[in-house]
Amino acid sequence: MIWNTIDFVCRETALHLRRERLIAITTISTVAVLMLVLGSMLLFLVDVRGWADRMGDALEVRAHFYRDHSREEAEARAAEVGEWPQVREARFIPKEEGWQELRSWLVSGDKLEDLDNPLGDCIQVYVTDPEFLREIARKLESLEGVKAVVPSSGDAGKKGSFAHKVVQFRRIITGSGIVIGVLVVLAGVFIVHNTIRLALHSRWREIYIMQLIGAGRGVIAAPFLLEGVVHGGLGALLACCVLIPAHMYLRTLSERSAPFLLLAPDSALLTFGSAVVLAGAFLGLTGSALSVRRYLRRKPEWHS
Amino acid sequence: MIWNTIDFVCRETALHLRRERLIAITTISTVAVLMLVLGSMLLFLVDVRGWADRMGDALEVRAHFYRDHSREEAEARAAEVGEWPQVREARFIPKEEGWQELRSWLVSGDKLEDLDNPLGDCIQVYVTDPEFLREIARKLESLEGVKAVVPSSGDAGKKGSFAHKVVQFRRIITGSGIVIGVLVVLAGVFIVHNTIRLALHSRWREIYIMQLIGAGRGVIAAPFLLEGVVHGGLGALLACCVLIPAHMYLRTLSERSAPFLLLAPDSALLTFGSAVVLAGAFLGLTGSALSVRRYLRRKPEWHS
Amino acid sequence: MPAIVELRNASVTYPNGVLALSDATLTLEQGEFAFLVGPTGHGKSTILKLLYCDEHATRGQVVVSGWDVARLSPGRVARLRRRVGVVFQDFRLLPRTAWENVAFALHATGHGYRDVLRRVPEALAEVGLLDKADDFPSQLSAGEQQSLAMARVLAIRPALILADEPTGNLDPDSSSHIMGLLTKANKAGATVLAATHDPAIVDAKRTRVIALRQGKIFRDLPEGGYPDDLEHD
Amino acid sequence: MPAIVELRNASVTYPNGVLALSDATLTLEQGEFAFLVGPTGHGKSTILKLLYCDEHATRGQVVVSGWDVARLSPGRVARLRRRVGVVFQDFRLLPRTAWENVAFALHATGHGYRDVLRRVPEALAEVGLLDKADDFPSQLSAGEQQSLAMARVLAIRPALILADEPTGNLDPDSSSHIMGLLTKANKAGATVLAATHDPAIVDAKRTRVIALRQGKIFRDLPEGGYPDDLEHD
Ligand SMILES: Nc1ncnc2c1ncn2[C@@H]1O[C@H](COP(=O)(O)OP(=O)(O)OP(=O)(O)O)[C@@H](O)[C@H]1O
Ligand SMILES: Nc1ncnc2c1ncn2[C@@H]1O[C@H](COP(=O)(O)OP(=O)(O)OP(=O)(O)O)[C@@H](O)[C@H]1O
Ligand SMILES: [Mg+2]
Ligand SMILES: [Mg+2]
Repeated sequence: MIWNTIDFVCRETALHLRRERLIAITTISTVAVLMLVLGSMLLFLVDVRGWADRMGDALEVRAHFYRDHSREEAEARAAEVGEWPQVREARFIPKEEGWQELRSWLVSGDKLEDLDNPLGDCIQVYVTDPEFLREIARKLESLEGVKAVVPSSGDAGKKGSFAHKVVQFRRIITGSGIVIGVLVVLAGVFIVHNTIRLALHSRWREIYIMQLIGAGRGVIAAPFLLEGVVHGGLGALLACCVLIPAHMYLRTLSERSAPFLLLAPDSALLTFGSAVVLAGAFLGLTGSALSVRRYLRRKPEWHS
Repeated sequence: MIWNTIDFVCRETALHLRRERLIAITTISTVAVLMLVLGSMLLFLVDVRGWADRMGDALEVRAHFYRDHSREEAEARAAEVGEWPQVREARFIPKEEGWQELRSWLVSGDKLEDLDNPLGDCIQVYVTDPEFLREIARKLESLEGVKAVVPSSGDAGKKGSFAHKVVQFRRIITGSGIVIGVLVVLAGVFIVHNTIRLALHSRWREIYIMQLIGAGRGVIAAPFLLEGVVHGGLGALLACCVLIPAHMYLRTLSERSAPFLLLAPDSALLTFGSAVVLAGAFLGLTGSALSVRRYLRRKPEWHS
Repeated sequence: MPAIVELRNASVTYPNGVLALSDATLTLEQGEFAFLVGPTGHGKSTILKLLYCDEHATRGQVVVSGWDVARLSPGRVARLRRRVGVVFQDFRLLPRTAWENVAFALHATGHGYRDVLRRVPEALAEVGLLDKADDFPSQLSAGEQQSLAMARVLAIRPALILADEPTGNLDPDSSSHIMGLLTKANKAGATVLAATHDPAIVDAKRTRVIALRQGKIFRDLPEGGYPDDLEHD
Repeated sequence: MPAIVELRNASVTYPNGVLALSDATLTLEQGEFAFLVGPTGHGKSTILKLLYCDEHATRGQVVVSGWDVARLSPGRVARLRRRVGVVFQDFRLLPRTAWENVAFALHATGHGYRDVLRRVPEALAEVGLLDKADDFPSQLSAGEQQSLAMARVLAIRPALILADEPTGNLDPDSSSHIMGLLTKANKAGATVLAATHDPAIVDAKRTRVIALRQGKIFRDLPEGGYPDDLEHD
C-alpha cells in the first residue's frame, strides 16, 4: 500500500514535469532570474563594502616623541603598539627619515640646510578599522614621551573628517545593503510564490477532479510539491551556472587589474552553489505547498 | 460602429478588472514589488556614488611658491586658479598661516622659535573630481614661481594612492551599478511578462471561445491590454506610495544627521512618480500584448 | 436558392493520424434544415468544425456563404463566424453570467448597446432562462447551460445555425421546445444544420437527414428519419 | 439488504438562493438499480452531488454506506469517494490520455501498478476505446469522452455507481451498450443510480424509477418506465 503510493507519486511527478511545459519554463526561469539578481547584488554589496574598508586603509595616526626621548625606548614602543589588537601596522620612523621627508617637499630646503633636525622620532600607525582611529590616538597620547599625536584624539574621527566619512559610509552601505538584501529576498519569495500560485491556478480544475475521484489530499499534493522542488532547484542551478562562471571570470580579471576585492575563493563556490540550489528548492516547495493547499480547499471557479 | 466597439471594449475592460481578482492581485503586487526593489536599488546606488564623491572632496593639492615670490602675484594666481573649470575651491594660504600650522603640530616648536619662517606662500586647491587631481597638479607645477606641488603630478592619482582608489572605486560603483540596474530592470520586465503570461494562461479558453463566437482579434485583445495597463499602472502607483514617503522620511532624517546625500528634492518626486507609473503601465501593456498575441494564435490545450 | 454551405470532397485527418472525415461532398441551400446523424465518433462534429473554421480540410474544399474557408485571413474568419451561430456540443460558454454570455455574442457581432438591451432578455426568455440571467454557467444545470448556448445563437439571428447535439442534456419536452425554436429560426430564413443522436427529434421533423458512417456520408435523404442501419457492423 | 444510500428530508439551497432539492427522502438498497428522471434543472445532479459529497444538504441528512456525509473529515470524504464511481454529466476528465485517466482513478483508489496494467485496457476495451488509449480528451469526440468517463468508473469496480446522464452524447446503439455495461456491473454487485433524460433506456429496462419535479421526489415506482407527466405545467 505504502509502496503503491510512493510509486504513484513518483509517476505523477514525472508526468507533471514532462507535460506542463509552460509552467516548467515560467517557474524555472523566474527562480533563475531572481537568484541571478540576488547573487549579483550580493557580490556587489560585498565588494562595495570591501572598497569602503580599503579607503580606510589609507588612514594613519602618527605619534611624535620628544626630540630627546630614547630611541631604543621609542622603537620598543613601536613594536608594542604593533601588537595592539586594533592596529594593522605600526612603523617606527627615525627622526632623520622624517626630516628628510619634510624637507624634500614642503619648505624651501636651502634655508633649513644648516638647521638642526627639529623633529623627534615617530611611530606611524595604521588601524585595522577606521572606527578605532580615535581610540588609538588617545592611547598613543597617553604613551610616555609622546609630544604630539596627529591627528589628535580630538580631531581623529571628528565629524566631517575623512575617517568619520569612511566610517559613516560603511555604516550606510552595511545598513542599506542589509535592507536592500532583505527586500530583494522577500520580493523574490513573494514573486516565486505568486508565480507558482498562478501556475497552479490553471490546474485548479485538475486538482478538484482528482479529489472527486477519491485521491487523498496528500497524494494529490505530493507531486505538486516535488514539482515545485524540482523547478525551484533547477532554476537555482541555472542561476549558479551563470553566477559561478561569472564569479570566476571576475576573479581572474581582478587578479590582473585588482579592482575587485572580496571575491570568495573558488573552494567556497561549491558550498555557495549547493546553498543556492537548496534555497531554490525550498522556495519551490513552500510556494507549491501554500498554493496547493489553497486550491485543495476550494472548488474551482468552473469553466463553462 | 466604431462607437459600439469603443463602448464594448470599455465594458469588457471593466468586467475583466472587476472579475479576475486573483490575476489583478498577482499582477499588481508583482509590479509593485519589482518597482519597489528597483526604486530602492536606485536610491542606494545614487547614494553610494554620492558618498564616493564626498570621499574625494577631502583630496587637496597644495602649490608652494618660492619664499621670495611676490605675495600679490600669488594671491592673483590663487584667484585665477579658482576660476579653472576642474577646481572646486582655491584658497590662498599666506606663509605665516602655514608656518603657524606646521609649528603647532609636528615639530618640537621651541627649537624653531627663533627660526625664520622657511615656508613660502601657498595655494590650497580642491578639485571638483578626484580624476582631475593629476591634471591640476601638472598645471600648478607649470605656474611661474611655484617651487613644489604636493602631491606632485607624479604622485597624484598614482596607483595605490588614495585619489586613485577613490577614482577606481567610483568607476566600479558606476559600472557595476549600471550592470545591476540593467539586470534588475531586465529581470523585472521578464518577470512581469512571465506573470502576465501565466495569468492569461488560465483565460486561454476564454480567448478561444471569443474567437469562435466571431469577435475580432483587436476587440478581444484590447480589454486585456487595457487590463495590463491598469494593473501595471496600479502596481507602480502602489510602489510610489511606499517609495515617495520613504524618500521623504529619509530626507528629513538626512537633514538632521546628514548621512545621506543625493536625495532628490521633493519637487522631483512628482516627475519621478509619473515616470514610474508610466513605466508600470507600459510594462503591463507590453506584457499583455505579447501574451494575448500568443494565446490568440493557438488553440487552447483544452480541458476535459 | 444559392448554396450557403458546400463541401467538395473534403477530408480531415487530425494530426494524430485519425481520418475523421473522408471525401465528403455536401451542399446546403439557403433556408434548408438538415440533420446530421451518425454513430459516436464518426465525424459529425468534425463537419461542423470545418464550417465554423475551427479545423481545416486536409484535402478538398469547404465553401461557406461563398468564401473558400481555406484561404481566409484571421479577420475574414471572424467576419464569417459572425454570420454563423454555433451551439457547441460542450457549450463553450464564457465564465460570465447568462446575460453577459448572450450580450457578448451580440457585441461581438457588432450590435450596439440598445440592441443588446432588447435582444438578450428576449433570447433568454425564449429558452426559459430569464430568471437565471445573473447566474454563472457553473451555477446552471447542464441542460440550462445547453439552453443558454442556444439563446446565444438565437440572439444574433445568424444566417447559418450549426447545432451540435443541441438537446443532449435536455428532457424530451425541452428538446422539442428547442427544436421548435430552431424551426422558427429556420422559417425566419436561417439555414440550420443540426447534428444529433436523438431518433425522436429526427423522426418528429420530416426533413433532410445526412447520415455519416466512419467519416463518410453514406446516405443523404430529403425526408430521411433516423436511420436504423447506422452501426457499421 | 442493507441501505447503501439514504436521504432523510434532505434539502439543498445553493448560495444564490436557488432551492434545488427540497425535503427529499430516498433509500437505495445495496445491489439496486434505479433511474433518476426529471426535467432539466429540477435537481437530479444535485442529488448525485450530495451522494459524492460535492454539495452538502442545507437541511436533512445524507447517509452513504453508513456514513453521515455532513460530518466527514477530508480524509474520510476521499475514502468514501473511492467506493463511489461517478460518471459526471460534464465528464470531468483529467487533461491526460485516455489510458492515464483510467490509470489515475485506479491508482487513487489504491490499486498497484499490476492491477493498473490489467484493468485499464480491460475497461477501455469494454467501452470501445482501446485504440484511443493514447488520445487526450481534447482529441476525442464528445461521445468518446463520455465513454471514457464510464470506463474510468468501471475500472475501479465501485460499490456504488452514480451515472449522471451517461448516454447524453451517445447514439442509441452505444447507449444501450453502456446501459448493458451498467447492468453487468449491477449484476456483479454494484448499486447503480443513473440520472437520465432518455425515455428509451428507461423504458427498455424495467426497474425502479425515481421522478423529480422542482426539487421534490414526486414519484418512486419499482418498475416505473419514463413518466409522461413530468412537466410541471
Ligand atoms: N482534435 C482531435 N484530434 C484528433 N482526433 C480527433 C480530434 N477530434 C476528433 N477526433 C477524432 O475524430 C473522430 C470524429 O470525431 P467527431 O468529434 O467528429 O465525432 P462525432 O461524430 O461528433 O462524435 P460524437 O457523436 O461523439 O460527438 C473521432 O474518432 C475522434 O476521436
Ligand atoms: N452551483 C450552483 N449554484 C446555484 N444554483 C445551482 C447550482 N447548481 C445547480 N443550480 C441550480 O439548481 C437547480 C438544479 O440543478 P441540477 O443541476 O440539479 O439540475 P438537473 O436536474 O441535473 O438538470 P439537468 O437535467 O439539466 O442536468 C437548477 O435550477 C440550477 O440552476
Ligand atoms: Mg460530436
Ligand atoms: Mg444534471
